[in-house]
Amino acid sequence: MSVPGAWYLGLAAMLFTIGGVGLLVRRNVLIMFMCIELMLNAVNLTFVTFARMLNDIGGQVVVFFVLVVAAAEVVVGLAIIVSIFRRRTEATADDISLLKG
Amino acid sequence: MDWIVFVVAAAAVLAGALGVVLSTHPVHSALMLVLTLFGIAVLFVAQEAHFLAAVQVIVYAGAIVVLFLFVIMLLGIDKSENLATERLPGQRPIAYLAGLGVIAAIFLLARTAWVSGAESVAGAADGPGSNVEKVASSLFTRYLLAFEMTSVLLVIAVVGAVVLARHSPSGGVRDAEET
Amino acid sequence: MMHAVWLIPALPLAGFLILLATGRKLGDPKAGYLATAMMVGSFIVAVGVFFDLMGMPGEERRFEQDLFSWMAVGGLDVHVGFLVDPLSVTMALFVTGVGALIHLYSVGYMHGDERYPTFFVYLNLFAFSMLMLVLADSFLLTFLGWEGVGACSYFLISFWFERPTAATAGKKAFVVNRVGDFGFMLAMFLIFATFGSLNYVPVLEEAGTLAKGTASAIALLLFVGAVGKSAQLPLYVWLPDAMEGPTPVSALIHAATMVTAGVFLMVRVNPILDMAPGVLTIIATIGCLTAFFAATIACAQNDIKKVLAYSTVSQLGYMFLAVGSGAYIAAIFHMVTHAFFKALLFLGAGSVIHGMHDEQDMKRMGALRKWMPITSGTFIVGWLAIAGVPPFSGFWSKDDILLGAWEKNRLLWLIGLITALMTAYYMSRQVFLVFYGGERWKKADSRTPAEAHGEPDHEPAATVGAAGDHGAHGDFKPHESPGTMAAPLVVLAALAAVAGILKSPLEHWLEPVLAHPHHFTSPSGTKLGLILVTTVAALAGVGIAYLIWMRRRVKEGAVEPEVLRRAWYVDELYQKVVEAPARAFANFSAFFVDAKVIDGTVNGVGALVRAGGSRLRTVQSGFVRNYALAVAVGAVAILAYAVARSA
Amino acid sequence: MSESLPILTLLILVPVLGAAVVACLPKGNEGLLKAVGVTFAGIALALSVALVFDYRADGGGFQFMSEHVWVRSFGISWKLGVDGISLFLVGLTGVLFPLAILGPEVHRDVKGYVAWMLLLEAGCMGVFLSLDLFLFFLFWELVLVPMYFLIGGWGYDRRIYATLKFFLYTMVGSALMLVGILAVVFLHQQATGQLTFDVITLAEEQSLASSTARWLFLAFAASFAIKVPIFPVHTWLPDAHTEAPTGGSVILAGIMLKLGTYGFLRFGLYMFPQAAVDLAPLFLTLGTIGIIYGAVVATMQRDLKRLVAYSSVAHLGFIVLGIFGLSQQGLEGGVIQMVNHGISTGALFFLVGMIYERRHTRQIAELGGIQRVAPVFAGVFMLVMLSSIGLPGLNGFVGEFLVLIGTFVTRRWWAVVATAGVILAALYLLWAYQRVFHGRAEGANATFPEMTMRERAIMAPLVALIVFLGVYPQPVLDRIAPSVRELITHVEEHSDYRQPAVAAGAGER
Repeated sequence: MSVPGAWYLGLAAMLFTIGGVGLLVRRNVLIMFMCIELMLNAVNLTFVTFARMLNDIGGQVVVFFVLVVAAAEVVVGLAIIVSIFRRRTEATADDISLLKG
Repeated sequence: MDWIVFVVAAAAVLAGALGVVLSTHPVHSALMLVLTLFGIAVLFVAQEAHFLAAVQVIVYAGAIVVLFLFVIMLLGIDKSENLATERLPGQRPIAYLAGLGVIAAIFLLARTAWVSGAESVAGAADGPGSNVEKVASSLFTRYLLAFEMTSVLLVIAVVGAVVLARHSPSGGVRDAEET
Repeated sequence: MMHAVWLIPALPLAGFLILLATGRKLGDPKAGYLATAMMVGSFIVAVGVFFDLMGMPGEERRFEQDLFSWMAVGGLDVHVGFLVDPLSVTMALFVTGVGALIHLYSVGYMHGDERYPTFFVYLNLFAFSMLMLVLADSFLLTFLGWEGVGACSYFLISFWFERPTAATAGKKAFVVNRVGDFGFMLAMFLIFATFGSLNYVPVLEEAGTLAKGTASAIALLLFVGAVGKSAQLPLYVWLPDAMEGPTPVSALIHAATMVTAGVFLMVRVNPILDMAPGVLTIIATIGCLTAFFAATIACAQNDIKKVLAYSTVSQLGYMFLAVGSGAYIAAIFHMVTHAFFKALLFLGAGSVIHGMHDEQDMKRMGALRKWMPITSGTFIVGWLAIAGVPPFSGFWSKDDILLGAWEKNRLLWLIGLITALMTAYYMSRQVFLVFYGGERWKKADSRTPAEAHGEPDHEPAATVGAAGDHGAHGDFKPHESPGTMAAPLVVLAALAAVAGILKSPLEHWLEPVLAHPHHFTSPSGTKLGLILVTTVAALAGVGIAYLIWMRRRVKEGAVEPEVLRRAWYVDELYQKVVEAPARAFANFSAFFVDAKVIDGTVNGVGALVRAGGSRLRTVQSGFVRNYALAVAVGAVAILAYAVARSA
Repeated sequence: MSESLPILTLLILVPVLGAAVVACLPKGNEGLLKAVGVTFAGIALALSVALVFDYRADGGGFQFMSEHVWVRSFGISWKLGVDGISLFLVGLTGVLFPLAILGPEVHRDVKGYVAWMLLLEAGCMGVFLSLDLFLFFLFWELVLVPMYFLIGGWGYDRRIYATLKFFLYTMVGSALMLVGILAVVFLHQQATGQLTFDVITLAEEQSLASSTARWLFLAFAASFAIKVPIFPVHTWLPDAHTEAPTGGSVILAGIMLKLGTYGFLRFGLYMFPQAAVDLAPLFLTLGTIGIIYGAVVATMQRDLKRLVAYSSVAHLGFIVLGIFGLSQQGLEGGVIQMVNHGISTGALFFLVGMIYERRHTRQIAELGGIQRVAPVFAGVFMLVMLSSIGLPGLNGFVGEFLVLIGTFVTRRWWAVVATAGVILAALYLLWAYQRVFHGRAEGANATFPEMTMRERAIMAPLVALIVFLGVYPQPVLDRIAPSVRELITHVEEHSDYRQPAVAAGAGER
């Protein structure tokens, strides 16, 4: 007897929440990024679980796309961080507020 | 057996996640992230998503986390962060509340049923043939356009990263002085 | 000749256009002679038309000439065309005749003025408009002339526009006239709504079918127009101020022709008036009161032209009294005789002013008889005519009016009689002050401010130059005017003296124009008695003036109370009651309602958006984590909504 | 003019082409730029004059129709046509633009000025000629942009404020109208199954419920009312007029205000007859208030240009009165008043512009005695002013009188009140004239230069039109009449309104 999908989904929800809260709480840009990865993984887990529960390969394909997008996002995001840090020796998310209205 | 795998993997995932969020040092966070990613990969295997499990390990643990570490080391921002202070008023309590709210809402919504969708819309996941084969056939038929688009996206991301990260020669004197 | 009727207004129009184009090249005095020639030509055509009309049988004396369609829209069909009948020909004759004389006079009077050609441009344009007014075949075309003469009057009053008083007087004349035009326009609208036409012939022929209410409304509205143009109570205030214009203008426009347009209009629409007896009474009352009221003011004026101006208002009141009494022919008759003697008096006054080097204060004249024989002689003829001394023309016409008033209402007659006495008095006062007595101009400048009331400005001072200086007193000699000015005086004096003989021809001549010819019904004994009473009143007026101003039996101040000198404070009253509140209201509208309320609302909406934005911008803290938090809260909210729905 | 020549399309395309050509020319050569601009505007003028002469006076209806399917699936087409109502507005557009390009001194960037002017001309032509709601809306909005740049780029001190106000005001109206247009089209589709933006079809089939039609009419009317402008949405006008460059003011007053009144006729009365009849008292009242209020407020203005702007509010009130008076005279008067106001007020703005070029002030208090030093200038100003006052024999009177007499027949008391505005017009203009031209010329006024030959050349056609249309308006009236009659018949067919026999004339019933 395999583990019911609900357990996986519950786990994914908790993982997502931890990632989300982490994103809101942490100031280090890199760690915030990692939290986003956590959230993405939670979603991925959900998709895979649904794919199994609904017997649908589409869920797994979507995860594939999410992986691609996540990779692209990390590449660009880290490039941005690099270029920010080139100007400032130290920077947290709170130090950057140029868009203040 | 399944249960044991699930429990262990779930524990690893949650521990890793908490580790990412709670570590003051970015390097620690990155390493804890690896733990989580491996746990997820295990869970993928447990759910017969072999291909994705492999990609998960290769791309995430192999590439992305390395990239993180690389940036941390390269820029020398491996300093600890003081988690005791919070400059934005109300940020933390509201964040915790929001987290609680999300999880509570999800569980409340799932009281009746976790799944309510139609079955096998994009093709069956079981039946004969390997998992890789099924993902591949779906990817190259039904999702071909999207797949091709991802290649464009990746190229753009690469070009973008190069443009952003390089020392711009046209950027002028200041960039040149910094190097 | 009849078909050449279009030439009557066309000639002055041609003169206007030619002078407009080449006036400056022609210059002084050729431009004046050209304008005069046009008027003479016009007069000759008018005479020709008159004889043609005479040649027709009595009842058929009507000729219509249609030139072109002006405004034909739906049921409205207005053409530019002329209606030639005894009334319009009479008007055209005296307008062109008196007009030509005054043009000629102006050649001399305006000599030396910097804007000499311009003056004749305006004068010819005026003649054109006035002729359109009288010859028009429709209310609307009359209105064209009506407005045209108003505009020319404006140009000419403010001819010496560098004087603020002249500019203001011109504007006042135009605006006050516009109040009257308001009535005229509404009358036209009502006529169109009732008859479906604005042409005189169909409207007047159908006037007998009018309901009394409609007839009264039309008549009253037209009378409002006439009140404005003919300077009756309460809209007379512009006419005394109009004396700021050059004296020939006062003579032509503000005595002989334009101001009588209202009377002409009333006579023209007599079939409508006959349907509205109530309005006739109103007209008679207003006319009578105006006559009396203006006469009282004239008794205390020192400015030689102001006296004549108030006298004109008063005489116009007489004409309206006649109209209101149903004695239309008497009104026209008085209009004609008045045109002669009042034009004569004005031109004479102009001659005096000219000879006295732009002095207008009668208290600083005197004994001019010696120095200006032609002027004084002709002026005296005019005086006797206006005073109503037999057998001069004014006697005959005024007598008819008083007879009409007697038959209408005894009270009106009494007021008219008193007015006749006062007319004789103030005109005699003027003659005595100007032409008799001592040579007061020789005295040192002893005027007190009170005496200087009226217009201290001197005629063409601004333009003629040094001649108008105060300093000229004491060491100069008054001189007689040149021939171009004297000749019209003589002609007009002759006409003023003998125009009384026109009385009975005019009655027969004009009868076809009237829907209900009015015949005096009083027994001949009464008529004779009235004539006697009138004559006695006139002579009494002269006598009183003689006692006061020749014999100096009474102190000047006693017969010139301040209230009369200041014209019953009517201008001040208008200033307080109309102008000041209107100005306050306009200011309120412009700078409070428009700027603050309406525009303020608009800008307020803008300011509200702006203020809201500046409040809202603080939400944009710029901190990424804040935005993320907002997203999270939003997500929770959406989830909460989903939970609530599923529950 | 051959039948096959698409003259209406050319009227729109020639200025567009001109704008494109001017945009391609080099910046520096001002003479060349103006010459090219005037050439294209002149071609448009020639075309519009040809149009006026070719128009069949007895025909009525839409003539010179030109129709090409544009977006078939939405029923949108390039449909142009001219009738007696738009004919002379097209003519007026043709006349005023060359003058506005040539007339005033352009103090900077001639190229931009000329190009925007030509584009504006195309937009105005387009509005007057469009018979397709979509096309109409396109041009309606197109007109805004050049005007925005003309005021913003070549205006005076407070131009930014003025442009913003002008733009926002108009956009509010446009937004409402866009909703109205879409609602009309889709409701018509629901009712008949046919999706079309064609004005004639929509007007003839009258598929709307009466309460719906009333709301939609109000949506259109809001836009038109702002453009006219009708009290109380007029306050953009004085600011825009005052801050606009001379050419801009001329076009703004001469043509753009007419877009609103024209809209009322073509899209208000024609498409929503019953609603227009039902709501006529509202607009009559607003128009009458505008007449009196505009005049009262004008009296107190200290800035000559503002005064003329407020006089426009009063004059446009007459047009609104004529339109909603719904009689043959009133409507024809309204149409001819649109043309006349364009000429007179256009001329007044030219003159005020000339004063500004000489004295660099528009404050009435700083001027005075100009008639002594510049009699010809004063004479022309006087003539134009008298036309604006409505002196019979000049053009202003014709429209005013017809509007009033027509309205009197159908809506008596509004006409009575409006007639009082005639008195006020004399008051504020004469007072202004007195302060500017009468009195002694002192200081800088004493050297006020007389009109130059170029300025006389600019004013000459306007003065000629003022006199001609005052003395002999009949040819114009004859061409307007059939279309107006058709419009009134259309309104009578689709509403409970009946025109009194007096106004229609006995022969025509």
